[in-house]
Amino acid sequence: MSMTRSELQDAAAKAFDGDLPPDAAQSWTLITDMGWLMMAVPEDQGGLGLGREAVGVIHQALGRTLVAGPTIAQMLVIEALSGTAQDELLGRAMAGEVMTASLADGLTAMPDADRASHLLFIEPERIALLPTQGRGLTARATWDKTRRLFDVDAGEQQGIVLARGEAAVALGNRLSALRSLALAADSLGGADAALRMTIDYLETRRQFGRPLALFQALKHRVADMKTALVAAEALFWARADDPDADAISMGAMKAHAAGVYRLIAEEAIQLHGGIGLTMEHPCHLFLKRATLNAALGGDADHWEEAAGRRMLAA
Amino acid sequence: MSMTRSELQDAAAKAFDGDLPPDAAQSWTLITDMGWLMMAVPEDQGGLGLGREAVGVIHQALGRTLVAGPTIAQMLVIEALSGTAQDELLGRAMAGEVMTASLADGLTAMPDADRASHLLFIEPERIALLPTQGRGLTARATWDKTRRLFDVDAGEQQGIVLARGEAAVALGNRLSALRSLALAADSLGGADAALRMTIDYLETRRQFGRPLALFQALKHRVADMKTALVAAEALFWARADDPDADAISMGAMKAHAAGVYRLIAEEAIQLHGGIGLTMEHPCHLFLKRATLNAALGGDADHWEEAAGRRMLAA
Amino acid sequence: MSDALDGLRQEVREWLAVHAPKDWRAHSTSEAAFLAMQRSWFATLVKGGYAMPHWPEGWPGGGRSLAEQKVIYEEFARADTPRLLLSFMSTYHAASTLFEWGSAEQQQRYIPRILEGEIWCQGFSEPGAGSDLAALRTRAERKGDVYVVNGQKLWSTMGQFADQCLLLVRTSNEGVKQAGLTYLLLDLKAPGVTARPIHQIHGDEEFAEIFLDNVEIPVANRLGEEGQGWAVAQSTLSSERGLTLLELSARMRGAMWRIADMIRTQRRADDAGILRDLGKLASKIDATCAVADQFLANRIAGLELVGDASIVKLAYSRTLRDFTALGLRIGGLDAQYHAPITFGGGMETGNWMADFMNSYAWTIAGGSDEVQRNIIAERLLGMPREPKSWTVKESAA
Amino acid sequence: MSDALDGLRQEVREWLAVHAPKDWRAHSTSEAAFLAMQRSWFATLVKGGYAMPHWPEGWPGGGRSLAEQKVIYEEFARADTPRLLLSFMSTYHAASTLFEWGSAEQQQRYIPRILEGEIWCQGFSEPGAGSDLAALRTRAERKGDVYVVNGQKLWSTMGQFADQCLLLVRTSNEGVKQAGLTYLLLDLKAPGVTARPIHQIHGDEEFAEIFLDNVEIPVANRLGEEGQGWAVAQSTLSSERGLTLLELSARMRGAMWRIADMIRTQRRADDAGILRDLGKLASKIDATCAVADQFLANRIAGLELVGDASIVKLAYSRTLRDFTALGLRIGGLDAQYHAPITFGGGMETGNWMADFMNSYAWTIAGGSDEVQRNIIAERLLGMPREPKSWTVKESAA
Repeated sequence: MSMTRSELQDAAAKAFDGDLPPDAAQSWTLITDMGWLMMAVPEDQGGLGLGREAVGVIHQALGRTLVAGPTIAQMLVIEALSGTAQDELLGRAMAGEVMTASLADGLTAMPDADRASHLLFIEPERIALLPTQGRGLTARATWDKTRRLFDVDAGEQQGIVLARGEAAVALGNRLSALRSLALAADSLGGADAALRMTIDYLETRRQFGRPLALFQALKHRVADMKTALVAAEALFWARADDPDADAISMGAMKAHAAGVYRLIAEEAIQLHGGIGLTMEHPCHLFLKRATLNAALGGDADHWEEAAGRRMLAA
Repeated sequence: MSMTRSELQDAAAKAFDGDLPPDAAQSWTLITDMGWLMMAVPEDQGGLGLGREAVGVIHQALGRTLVAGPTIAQMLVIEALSGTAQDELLGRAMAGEVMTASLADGLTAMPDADRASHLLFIEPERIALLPTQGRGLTARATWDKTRRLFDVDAGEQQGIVLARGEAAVALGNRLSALRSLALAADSLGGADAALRMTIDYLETRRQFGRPLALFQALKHRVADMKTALVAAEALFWARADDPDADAISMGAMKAHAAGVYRLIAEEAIQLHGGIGLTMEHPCHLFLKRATLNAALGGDADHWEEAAGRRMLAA
Repeated sequence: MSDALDGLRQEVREWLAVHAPKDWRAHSTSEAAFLAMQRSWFATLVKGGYAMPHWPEGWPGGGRSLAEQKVIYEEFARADTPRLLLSFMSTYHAASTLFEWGSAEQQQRYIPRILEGEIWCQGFSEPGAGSDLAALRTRAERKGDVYVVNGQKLWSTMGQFADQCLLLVRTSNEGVKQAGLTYLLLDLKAPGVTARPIHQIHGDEEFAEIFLDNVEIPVANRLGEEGQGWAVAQSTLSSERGLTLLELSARMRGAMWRIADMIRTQRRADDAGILRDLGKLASKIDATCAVADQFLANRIAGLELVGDASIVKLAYSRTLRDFTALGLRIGGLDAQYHAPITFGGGMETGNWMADFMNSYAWTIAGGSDEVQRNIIAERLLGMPREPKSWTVKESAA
Repeated sequence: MSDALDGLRQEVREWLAVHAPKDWRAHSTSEAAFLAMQRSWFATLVKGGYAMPHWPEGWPGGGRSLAEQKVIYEEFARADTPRLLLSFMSTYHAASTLFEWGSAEQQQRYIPRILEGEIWCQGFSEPGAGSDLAALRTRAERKGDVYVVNGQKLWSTMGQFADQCLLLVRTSNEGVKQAGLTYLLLDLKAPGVTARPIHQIHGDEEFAEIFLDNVEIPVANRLGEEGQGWAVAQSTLSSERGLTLLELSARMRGAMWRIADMIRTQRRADDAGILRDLGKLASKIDATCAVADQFLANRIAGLELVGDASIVKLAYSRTLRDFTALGLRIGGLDAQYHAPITFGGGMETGNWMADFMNSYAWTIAGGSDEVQRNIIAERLLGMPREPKSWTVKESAA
């Protein structure tokens, strides 16, 4: 498994190593061409059967270079379809036909809904795939310009019901866990990139006659960031590898990862000084994606409370 | 007023400048001899009429050198008596006859109850001064050895009722505010002393061939402590000077001051390194008094919640 | 407080009741509207005599004590009037420096035009010389009666709207770095000057970068002697004397209702954790107000110590971060949706993500938090200074 | 996980079901009881073959792979057995150093006595040389067949109960500081040795200071050559290989019920703020467990980088502080009342003020958090090293 992970990581790193962020359309083509959308899907469903391992590696890579697009939502749709007999739709989704899902609740915060053929509608007792056509869309621009979110009008509920009742509850929990896993991976990739960028800057930039990297107060802050990042990465893989990790434990892990992302993105701005305050430097892109990741899919207040409550119930 | 404050401060600083902590019995004699117990009492009641100003200066001085003894409790009794016609009892209390009061709730956490002639019993609708004689006492040793707390059995409730009903509520709030003010002053005095001690240590102690005070990471932490302390001191005097500051605003201020004390006392241990972990160095005395001050008279959880709730009600 | 101050407070309050602009935030959604409002409010203040209370006796509106200025600031913060952002540098930095270093001729030339609304900016920072001003490299060569200036300036507040610039340049590379600096007054309409707004991460453009390409500045426009620029710059930097932070802290305290409102709207008023975080923040803001107040009181009493100003700035910047971060947290996903910023709306507009990002301007600009910590440790507490030069030897370990 | 490891896990579990001491904390209220329990539990482990899984093949109980050791540690943590505090230095630090640097004669002399319960301690730290070991000053002069040693050692874990000591001394002041160090094995019953417990702020005495007054140590008791002490000490310091932090993190995770119980008892289970703080702490502890686990996995796979160990230690020490601080906070005034400590009870006994103070031992001893941050920044991340010497010039500013 460790080999698989590092092989996957090498391939993913090579795919995105240019602009920050890379062009959205080209990125989508690359993601589908490389088969990333089918990696997590079981082999008997036409996928590569790499599961959470692949989800982790892929979204870390996308987060690292701030790739735009609806990959997380698409993977949620694919996950929802892969347990059903909807092979044809699953095939189209894995091939890159955009289908979207909420990164928040109900029919809100759906990435790229304007170019999606379908959307996943998750209700407590029913999960359905609805066609997008004919529905009213409201663009909800975020500060993070690498995401394009939409709220969608309910309109006709006609569509394909993928699960009902208890099965819907179970699928809903699985989707929630997957969403948290993907957002956490994106966060850790971004945190890693922002930290590297900051260390490079400190080593290059001179002030008061020496590189900033020689100032011990800054070095200690970098060391704290690195420690927080390494620990969050270890927690990420421990949860990814744990078949019993459910929506709450994944949610708490995502809150932890997004918190570390935000810490590092904030410190990146502060340690870059003036240039970090300007649009011309990519620092702010990390901060905006970090705060959005923290707010999507349930924020830290939500998940930490849930985790604490469960611990008391135990 | 500013002159009064600095005159008071000079006198207080001269009184305690030796051992850490000074002998408890000698300290009590000094405190009574200097008339500190009567300073806050209005002039027409036989006091010096220096009010909260005096309370602030005195308890900062006591906190700075970790003076042992029941001064805070004694001042509560004196405050409770000074609004009444109990001139004889008030005179005895101002002269140093120990009378105690709870630093927590009901009949718990009463300093030096074993040598007190009376104790103040604060109930929601009734505040009374009860004789101590004949009551069962349970010593409750704290980690902070500069305080000697006792729980007292209720026993006979016979005593002098100082206030009932609404008057008791008003007096109770005044006593709560005074207790918070005194604990905050004690905290800020201790924080100042612990910070000075730490700076001295960093300037003296050498490691890796230079004084610790030259390491920028440590200097920045010292600067943060100093900033927190100066701001907490400013808040303290603003509240002390504000006649409208009631139990909640004093409580929130005390929580803030005790938090800064604890931050500085914790950092003092860490920055002293190994020696800070041993009984032979006074560092730990500050940490123990800081955590006890934080827990007495309502902790931060209690007061911050109350302050937040009131802000929402406004 | 003295009766005279009480009287002034009453007078200001009455004047504000008549003249303070209402609903100005709602109208400040474009740069043009912001500029128009700033200009008209400044003109009103000049007429009322409240624009320049800090100017010396004899100049219009001047001669007020620091204690009187404090009263005026407090009342303006209380009435939530627009802050004088556009003319702040003119009335404080430019005027104070001219009063201290300008010749009578220079004062007569520039000061009246400030009253008429001429806008000044400051040209100190450079790429590569942010917190380390002594290292600046914009070069001025004297040729006869003019200096010919080449270089680039950064972080010039409102520089793109300004008419004049307080310019710090290098005239020599000899000796200690500070000794080679000279202070010039630059007309921004001069040939070779280009001012471009800097796009900030939250969408505002309150700073500019200024490019100087063979710009000629008459020697008559120099303040102080050649090589005296460092000293002149110190008086520019200390010109606002702590009033700004007093005002900003009070405004932050006044804006806490924005967070309280969100909590109520979201029905989280029974969430003990949120209540505590709110209560804790309130204490921290109150402490910041108190420390700014005490700083000014000490200044009035002549008790200010070197480094005290750094404590106030650091306390404010950290607290502003906490304030905007709590707003951002409670704002949740809603705060992540982009909303147009309020130009000149201050640091706490309730557009939380914008406010949060804007708070970085305070922890970075005007001497970063890191620089303030150095000053507090070294100058106020007397800890040893960061060595100016060091020899790096590899450790054997 | 391989079948062999599963088999081992099963075997350990079964053995523990029979042999693990029950209710040992309740009986560990005195030092004497603690020592007796430690000795008897060690003897049981030696008999069971689980005391020295890390020893080389051929020595009793030895020859286990790191993966097998990990399984054994996990099962012991799970069964909440007493940690082997008294014999930890003997079985790890002393034994590993002897295996690497000792002659066959030295190994035969010392190793069997370790199995019989001889206790070792470490004499490295000194007053004035805590985190900076190279600066140590305890002096050894060679006189014929013996070294005559004078000086003082500090922070020697359980030194007051030990029989032998791993002693690092200075034999020369020439050249770089590290080159003048020599490594000796000291019999603590030798004339001139005084070991005194250090009174810790929470009441425990797990460390000693050792005074050396003209103590004679035979040259035959030297490990490595004269001047090679620094290298020998490195193998002592790296002997436990990450197992301790794996165990301690797991034990902290296992002790979270203590906080949960307090919350229930205080009826604060509906306090959203407390719930969140608990949930947040749980994630942090889980992350610490995961990073310790990953560190060991990397070590097993030969992928460890310089500085990785510092990350694990820093993550653990900060998390332990958070854990004990939350306990202290929820404990409230009750936690401020003094309660007798549990000797050898670990870092999380539920005596919160004691546990909180004890957590400082982790942020200070064994390389303080500050030293770990230096190592992470400089060695793992390759940032420039703190200069070994520098020239302080006064700044002109």
